[in-house]
Formats: sequence, C-alpha cells, structure tokens
Amino acid sequence: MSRTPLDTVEHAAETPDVELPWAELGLKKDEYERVVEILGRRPTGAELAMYSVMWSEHCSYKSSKVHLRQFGEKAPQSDALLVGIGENAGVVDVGQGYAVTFKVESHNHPSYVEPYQGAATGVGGIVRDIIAMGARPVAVVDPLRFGAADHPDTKRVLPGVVAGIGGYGNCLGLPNIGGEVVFDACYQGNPLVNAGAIGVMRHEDIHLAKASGTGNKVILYGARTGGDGIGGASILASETFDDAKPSKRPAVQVGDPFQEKLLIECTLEAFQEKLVVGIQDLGAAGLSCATSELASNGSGGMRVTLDDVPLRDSTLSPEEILMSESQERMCAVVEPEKVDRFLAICDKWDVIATVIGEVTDGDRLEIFWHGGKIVDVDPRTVAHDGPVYERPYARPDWQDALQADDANKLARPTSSDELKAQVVQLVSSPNQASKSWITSQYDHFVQGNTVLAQPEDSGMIRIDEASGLGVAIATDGNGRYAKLDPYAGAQLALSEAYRNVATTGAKPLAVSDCLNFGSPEDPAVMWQFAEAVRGLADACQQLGTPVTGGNVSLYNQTGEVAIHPTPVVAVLGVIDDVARRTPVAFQEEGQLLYLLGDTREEFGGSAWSQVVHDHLGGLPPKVDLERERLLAEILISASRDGMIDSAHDLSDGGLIQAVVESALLGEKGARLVVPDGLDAFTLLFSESAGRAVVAVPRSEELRFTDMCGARGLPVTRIGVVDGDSVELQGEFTLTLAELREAHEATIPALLA
Amino acid sequence: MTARIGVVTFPGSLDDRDTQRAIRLAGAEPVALWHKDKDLKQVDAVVLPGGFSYGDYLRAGAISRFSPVMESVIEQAKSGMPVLGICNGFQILTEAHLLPGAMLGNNHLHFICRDQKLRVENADTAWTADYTAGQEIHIPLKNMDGRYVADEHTLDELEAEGRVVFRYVDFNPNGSLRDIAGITNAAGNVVGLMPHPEHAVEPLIGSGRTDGLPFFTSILKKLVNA
Amino acid sequence: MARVVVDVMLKPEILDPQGQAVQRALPRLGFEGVSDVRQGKRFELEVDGPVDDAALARIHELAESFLANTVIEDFTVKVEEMVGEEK
Amino acid sequence: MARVVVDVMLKPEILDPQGQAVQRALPRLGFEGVSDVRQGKRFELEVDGPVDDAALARIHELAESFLANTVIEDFTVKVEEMVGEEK
Ligand SMILES: Nc1ncnc2c1ncn2[C@@H]1O[C@H](COP(=O)(O)OP(=O)(O)O)[C@@H](O)[C@H]1O
Ligand SMILES: [Mg+2]
Repeated sequence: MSRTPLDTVEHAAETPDVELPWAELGLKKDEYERVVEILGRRPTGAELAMYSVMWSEHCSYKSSKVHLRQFGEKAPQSDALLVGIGENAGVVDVGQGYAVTFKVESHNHPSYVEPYQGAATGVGGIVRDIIAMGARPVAVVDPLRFGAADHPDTKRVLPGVVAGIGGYGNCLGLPNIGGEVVFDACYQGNPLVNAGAIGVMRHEDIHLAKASGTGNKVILYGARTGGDGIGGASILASETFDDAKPSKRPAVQVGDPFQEKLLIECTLEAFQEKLVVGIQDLGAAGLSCATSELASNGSGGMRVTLDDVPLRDSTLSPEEILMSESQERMCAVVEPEKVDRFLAICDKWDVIATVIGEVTDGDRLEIFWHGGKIVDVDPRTVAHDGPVYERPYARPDWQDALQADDANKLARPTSSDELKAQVVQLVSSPNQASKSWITSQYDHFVQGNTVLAQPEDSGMIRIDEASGLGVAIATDGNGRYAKLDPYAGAQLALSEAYRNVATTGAKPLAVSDCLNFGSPEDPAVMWQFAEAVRGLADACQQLGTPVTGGNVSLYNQTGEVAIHPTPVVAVLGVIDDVARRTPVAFQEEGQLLYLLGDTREEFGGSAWSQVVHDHLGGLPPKVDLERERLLAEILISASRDGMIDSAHDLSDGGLIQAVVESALLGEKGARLVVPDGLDAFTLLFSESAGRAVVAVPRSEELRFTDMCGARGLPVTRIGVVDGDSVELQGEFTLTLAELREAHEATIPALLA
Repeated sequence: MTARIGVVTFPGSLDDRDTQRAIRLAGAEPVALWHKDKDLKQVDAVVLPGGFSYGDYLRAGAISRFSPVMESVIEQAKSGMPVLGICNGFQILTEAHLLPGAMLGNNHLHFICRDQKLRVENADTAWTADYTAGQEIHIPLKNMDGRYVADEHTLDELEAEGRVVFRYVDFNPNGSLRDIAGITNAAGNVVGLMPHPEHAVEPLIGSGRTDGLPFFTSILKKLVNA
Repeated sequence: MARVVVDVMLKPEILDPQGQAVQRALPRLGFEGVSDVRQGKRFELEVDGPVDDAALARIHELAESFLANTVIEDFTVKVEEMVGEEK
Repeated sequence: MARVVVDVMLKPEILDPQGQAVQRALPRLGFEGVSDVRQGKRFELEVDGPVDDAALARIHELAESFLANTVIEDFTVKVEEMVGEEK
C-alpha cells in the first residue's frame, strides 16, 4: 500500500531528482518551482499535497485577489465593523454588546453533480464558518439560480438542491429566512447554489483562527476523516504515480447534519466555558488549510501527528488525510490544563475529539507520520504566499452591440387587454411566480425568533428578547443587469439588497457577497469580474456599508459559454425593536398607496423584456446610490414612527409585481390610478431603481408626505388598498383569485 | 407555587429552548432534562420537544426512544404524569408505544413548513383544557415525517374514545389518516401532536399568533390546582 | 466475519409514496411495464464471529424491536450470499 | 409477473450517517458484535411480462440513471427468489 520508503523531509532532501506529479495536482510549472525555491529542496508528497490545495484557485483566490483588494482599500469608515475581510466571516457590532457575523458562499459545482448532497454540504460549510467566529448560528439564506424552468434537467437539479438545503438546515435547527430563485438558460450546466448564514454572539466571545501559546494543544473534533473530495491526492498515495485509485476517492461529500448539530452545541459550550484559544473549521483543503492557517495566524509554530487523526478509512495515505474534505470537522487550540474539560464536553455530546498536535515556539509547521517528519514548512508560505495572477482582461467586443440593442424600443402593449394579459404573463412567469413551493420546504420558525421570513423583503431575526433588538438580511443579484453592464449590475445588486433591508425598517450596516463568474482565463469574463468588483467596492464606499467577507466562484461555464456574470450581494441591517418592522402584506383597507422615487422608461434587462420578448439588451436601470440612501432613510423613519403599515421595494417586475405580491399576501386588493406624467405601461413594468411602494394610514398621510417633501424624495399617490381585486383605473381589473392562480400555480406545475 | 415542567434535550433536539420559553411565558418553570439522565428532577410534567433527534436516522424517534431518560418518562407516563410530545416528541411517543400508531414520511415527500389550521377535538386532556372542543386554531407545522398511520381498528378505537385531540382543517398537509394531527392515550395524560404550539406564543414572532399558548397554561392550571 | 442483511419494507396495506413517485416517473423515462414499485430499506450488518442460529435469532430480535417498526413495516433477515449481478 | 429487486447502497468509501447512527445505538440496546452497519435502499419492482435479458438490461439502465446516483451509490439488480427467512 504505502510507498517505501516513506517520503519524509529527510528522504526528499536525499532524493532531489524524484519527479513529483505536480501538474496532476493542478500546479503550474512556475508554481512548483516556487515551492522548491521556498523549501530549498523538492517538497515531500505531503508538502506537495498541501501546497497544491492551498494554492488552488478555490483556496488562494489567485485570479481574483488583485481585484478583491479594493474592498479593503475602498472600505468606508464604519464604527460597526469589528472583524473585516480575511477571517472566516466578518463581524459587525449591532449594539447592546451584541455582534453579528454573516457570510455567503457558493457550492455550485457539487450541487450540479449531486444536487442533494452538494447543496446540503454547502449549508454545512457556511455554518461552520459562523461557529468558528464564536457565534451561535441563528439563520440561513439561499440565493439559487437554475437553468430554464422547463428544462428537464432543472427537474433533477432544483428539487434535489432545495431538499438538500432544507434537509441540512432544518436538521440543524436554523430558520431559513431568505434567498432567491432565478431561472435562466445560462445556468443550465452551472446552477448557482449560494448559501449564507448569520450568527450572533457577545463582543467578548469573538474568536479567531489562530494558534498561539507554546504548548497549547491542537484538538481535532467532529467526524472521522475519510477519503472525501481528495481527487488528485490519490495520485500521491499510489504505488507508482500513474497507478491512481480514483474510483475509491469520491469527489462529492455526503453531509451529516446531525453530527454538525452536535458540533455546534459542543463548540458553543466550550466557548461558554472559555476553553478555546483559537478555532478553525475544516472546509476546503481540510487539515492542510486548518493547520497552516491556524499556525500562520498565530505567534508560534505547530507540530501535528497525523497518526492520531481518527479515520473512517484506514487505507488513507498521509497525503490524503491532509487533503480530505470530510465534512463536520473542526480544529481547536486549547490550553493544556483545559484539554480534559474540552474533551469532556465533546464526550457529553458524543463528538469524537482527539489531540493531534501542539503549538511550538518555532515558526514551522511540522507534521509527522509513522515517526517520520513528512512536512516541515513555514505555514505562511502555504496559507498566504500563494501565487497572485494579474490575469488579462478586456471589454468583450460584443458588449457594445448588446447595449445598443435597446429594450426600450421593444413593442409595447397597444390595448388594455394586451396590458392586462402581460400582467398575468409576468406574475405567472417562473422568475416572478411565487416560490412558496420551494420556501415551504424550509423551517422558518425554529429557534422562536423569526420576525420576518419568506416572502418578505428581508428576513428578520430577533436577537434580544427583552429589548426587541433584531437583525435583517436580504440577498440579491441580477445576472441580466450585470451582463448588460457588470459595473452597474453589481451596484444594482447592492442597491436592491440594501433597499430590501430598509424596506422592512432595518438600517443597512454591512455587506457580504458571492461572486459567480465564468472562467478567469477568458479576458471577457475577467473584465466582467473586474468591473463587478470595482462597481461593488465603489458603491459600498458610497453607501457606507463595508464588505466584510464573501466568496468567489469561477469557472462557472460550459465549454466556451460562461454564465451571466452574477454577483450576489447580501446586506445585513439592524433594527432597534422588531415590533416596528414593516411587512410586505397590505394590512388594512383604505390605506393610501404611495410610490416613492422616480419612474423612468427603463426596460433593459427587465423581467418584462424577458417574459414578453425573450430579450436581453440595452442598458440596465440607472444607479443612483444617493437616492437609495435617501429612500432607505425615509423607509426607516416611517417604520420607526409608525407612518406606514406595509412597504414593498420595487425590483424585477416593477410596480405591478410588487402590488400583486402585497395584495395576495394581505388578501386585500388595490385600486390604482396612473399618475400624471406617466403612462400605464411604464408605471406597471419599469424597473427604475430606488423605488418602493408604501401603504400609509390616512391619519399619517400629511406627516408622511411632508417628511418626503422636506427631504426631497419624490412621492406619488397611486391608489388605495381596497376590495378583492387589483384594478388599474380605465385599464383592467384582475381578481385576487385570478392573480393567485396565476402567481402560485406555475412552480408546482413545473416541479411537483 | 408554580409548576415545574421538564423539557428533554436529545442530541438533535431543536425546539427545546423554544419550548422552555413558551413554558416561561405561560408562567411555569421550565426544567432542562438531559437524555442521558434517568433523573427527571422531580418535575410535574414533561415535554418531548421537536427536532431531529439522532438526525431522524433509521426512523424519526426510533433511536431516542431507547435513551435513559425515556425509561423514566415511560414509567412516569404510565403512572399518570402529563407528557406532551411535539413533532419529534410525538414520533418518540409512538415509537415508545405510549401512543398507538406510527409516523411516516409526508405523502408528498417534502418537508413542509406552514401555518396550519387545526380543530381541537378534545379539550379534556391535561394539555388542552384551556381550549374549547371544536375550537379552530392556527399553529405552525414543520416536519418531514408527519403522516400519522394506524390500522383501522386502532383508528376506530381512537375515534370512539374521543382520543383524537387535533385534526387538520381545510388542508391535510401530510396524508395523515383521518386528518389526525394529534392524539392522546386512554388516560388523557399523554398527548402527541405534529404542529408546534411553542411557535405560536408571541404576537410578533413566527406565525404572529398566540394560539399555542393555551397548551402551556392548561397544564399549568392543572398542576397548580392539583 | 459475515454479512447479515435485514430488508425492511412497508406493509403492503400502507401507502408508499416514495415507491409511487418512482413508478410515476418511469413512463417519463421511457420505461413501461412496471406495475408497482415499493421502496424500503436495506441494512447490511457486518457481524463478528459465526452467524449461527443463536446469532440469527438475536438479529431477528434486533430487527423486530429496532430496525423495523412492526406497526408499519415487515422485515426479512438473511445471511448474505452474492446473487444476481453486481455493478 | 416477476419481482425485480434493485438494492442501492452508498459506496463503501462514502460516509453513511444513517448506518453509523444505527451502529452506535446497538451497544445501548445490549447488542454487541456488529462491526459495521450500512443502510441503503431497496426497490421492489413488479414487472409485467418475462424478465429476460433485455428486460434486465433495461432495469439495469434505469437503476444506473435514476434509482441510484452512481457518483455516490452502487447498486445491484436481481430477480427475486425467496431466500432466508420471511417474517
Ligand atoms: N431560495 C430561497 N430561499 C429562501 N427564500 C427565498 C428563496 N427564493 C426566494 N426567497 C424569498 O422569497 C421572497 C421573494 O424573493 P424575491 O422576489 O427574490 O425578492 P426581492 O425581489 O424582494 O429580492 C423573498 O422573501 C426571498 O427571501
Ligand atoms: Mg424585495
């Protein structure tokens, strides 16, 4: 089984000419040479395994790093930011001594190969990032994108993904409070399964991934290590390098949410007793990542005995153990006198825990196997000194033609009947239809703190029972807008998420993102990426919401064809008292409906252009961040002072989509009129940004409109909450029953 | 004096804290019980909360049913101590044969989470006295294995003895036979149901209704007046 | 070391939506001529020591009290022999 | 009419949380001497007409493309013969 002799550091030094399969492990020639240069000798197999996974695109961000720096460089001054980019997840101060951590990550490719497990382990991974910060996870969100709704493969992928997200999150006891479901043929072979999580802790409980204090013990706990996701490493394990055993080394991992639930509880109990000096979850690159990051972020070195790692498969080689991506594992650094207590807590929760090493006073990471030293590296070179690429990028030559293909010139409805038919067509289209068939598979209630969940504009969680302090989160992205203009598209994603948070009454504080793009080796894709990052960084600076962390997913493409550039943005907000939250649903008949913001002829990338004309071209709606900020301030003040009793932001589908949703949810209709200066079509379908529709009790009308007037926010009365139909005066009437059928039947018909 | 109501935490229990909160809001004293301890800490009643104990592996409730705490719960239940099983707790009670029948996967094969309308069929149990028979309430429902099944004879017997405590109204969310949402044992001290009353105890939270609070006030009154 | 297999199936009178879902999908996959599908569980137990009658009796008991819920399920216990076609 | 059984098991190298949970519970039930438990699925297909090689080949294909995800699961197809002990 094992190669003889063991490829120790000593052996490597003595046998400089042994050829290692660096290319098979995904390293480039110059990268391998750099490893040799760093070490001053050829790497051992185990060292090569570590460098190759840690220097992969996924772990090192080598293509994206040069761009992502802008998030730090342009970061707005924010008193709320406690921990910024670089840690497992960012941490934000939300007041009263509470801190909140949140992050979004992708699990795109695994979810295509094995939808249930791919999506499930995506949730598992992001939740471990949250625990690793010291927080109790309190909610998850799941922005999703699939191929065409009527494509047969969507019927394989979507139900599996949704069941996997539900299966894992529900079993962990995390309410799912938001997300997105978007269908577009561009995601056919590359569905996007992004998952986000939020956690709450007290300021003093923030933990970081670092190994400090000579003599402190390194404890691996959670699931046993198996041969999961180690593809390339099996080459190192084989007798000769071409005698690989790939069939035994699965690329897809199976999650065990029950094990993760135990991991959460025992970790939190250990935090509570202040037993933990440093902590790291095991995600991509498994132990390679955890040991090298813990060691490089700490003050000393680390020594690890790999023989002590509990295995599920006794045939694993040391290289494979280092690379294994087995789920539901964590690594903690614990002072020697606290080890017994730590192990006792793990035992209480039936979690396997093993001391596998200790912090040393040197600055080396040394790993032993069968008595031989198989790794001896400076951990920084593994964790932080990976390659950085300045990939070439160029605005694609088709971009001008795409933008010139103006959606505002598409044929518009010419009669009231046609207008009415298009309303029905819009609200029943897969992207605009109700997603309740999906979201009802998620537990919204568990933990007993859910204030708002689907289909509200943002999810909201109470974090303090006594004061009512709460946090809100929304995730948004629009690949169609981003395709037309990636810079503006990223800003529109942020604008929408920001607006969604404010619409529910919460003040936006900070941002996480998940950047889903095609191959960075394509200069056009790289340009989209660079533009999107620049756009997001600029907009975050202007709105004062720092990016606290996120994730990049590249190579989402089939052959030469990339997905639409899809930056997904999550905005976290805070609300002093959740009793003041504003729901989407119309609450009472007779309330006046006001449209806030400016409505222009903006149909580029719109839902209307997609649904009615199957068209994508022109320019996306204009970005106006100062307007977004003003709108948010008004929505927050109005909620705090009780001036509105429902609100809904306007985004894809425009005003009519928002009104129909509020009406169906509240089971109350609306009578609308076309205000002066607008035509019915533009009123209903325009996707101008920076808008919301609010319901104002008559007693508050003056106070509310005065406030908008004084602050310079356009406010237009467009109707009243009334009856059991949605009527546009002089144009059409649609009963709630008709609308409900149109809006709610689509997704079950496609998927159930 | 107030009543002490135990809430068992099994590995994988999820709604144990929420249930403790509901008990507190009703004015009773929640007492945390641990699955590995036989000791019931002299509580006056026990709630087996919702969740996925042992991941619902094998069958929902099948593994928990053999935990040390259940030995005591089974013994006490048989001698009359009030026991409420919510969702996973209900599944544990059927697996432990404290309640007849069994819980199977929802007939539509999906997890389902919704605000569910129920009719209170029996307002005489230890846990439902603060309702009136025939009352219709809304309680959140969330489960994967909520389909109640039993043989015809058992079902007839349950009906005849008034031991169907809750029935789904307007919509059967899981294919439960005879729309059964909750049942009781012959003595009326052991009640199990799939929906989650502990998630309907505060006006702002969850479903935004408080239709679940009477569970906890019912038992409190019964114990305090006993 | 021997392998004992316990198969657990829902009793025939109990509705099996999983099996039905599979059956309903078959025509869509271009597969005709299957009149019924039932889905159950298969447990493979690796048993130390010899699988004699006493051991089998104990596994039978285990199946009855734990692996199956006999209110709704039937089970069979067998010592594994390789039959049919293995992928 | 014949019964064809498709057994689907997680590949041996893939984590089987269900089987592990069962195995870990056994000692608590006073049951020793089982070194591993794996839990899989059993599909019983009632097939109209004769189960000849062609039919078996098609069921094999069905198992491969639909009943199992061969990224993580192995399967076997067999024509049912009553073996062992039936309860
Ligand atoms: N995959 C999903 N998971 C959870 N919630 C979702 C998902 N998809 C949509 N939702 C929820 O459904 C509602 C409507 O979604 P969407 O139309 O994208 O909202 P918006 O346009 O306001 O961003 C929101 O509450 C959103 O959080
Ligand atoms: Mg919205």
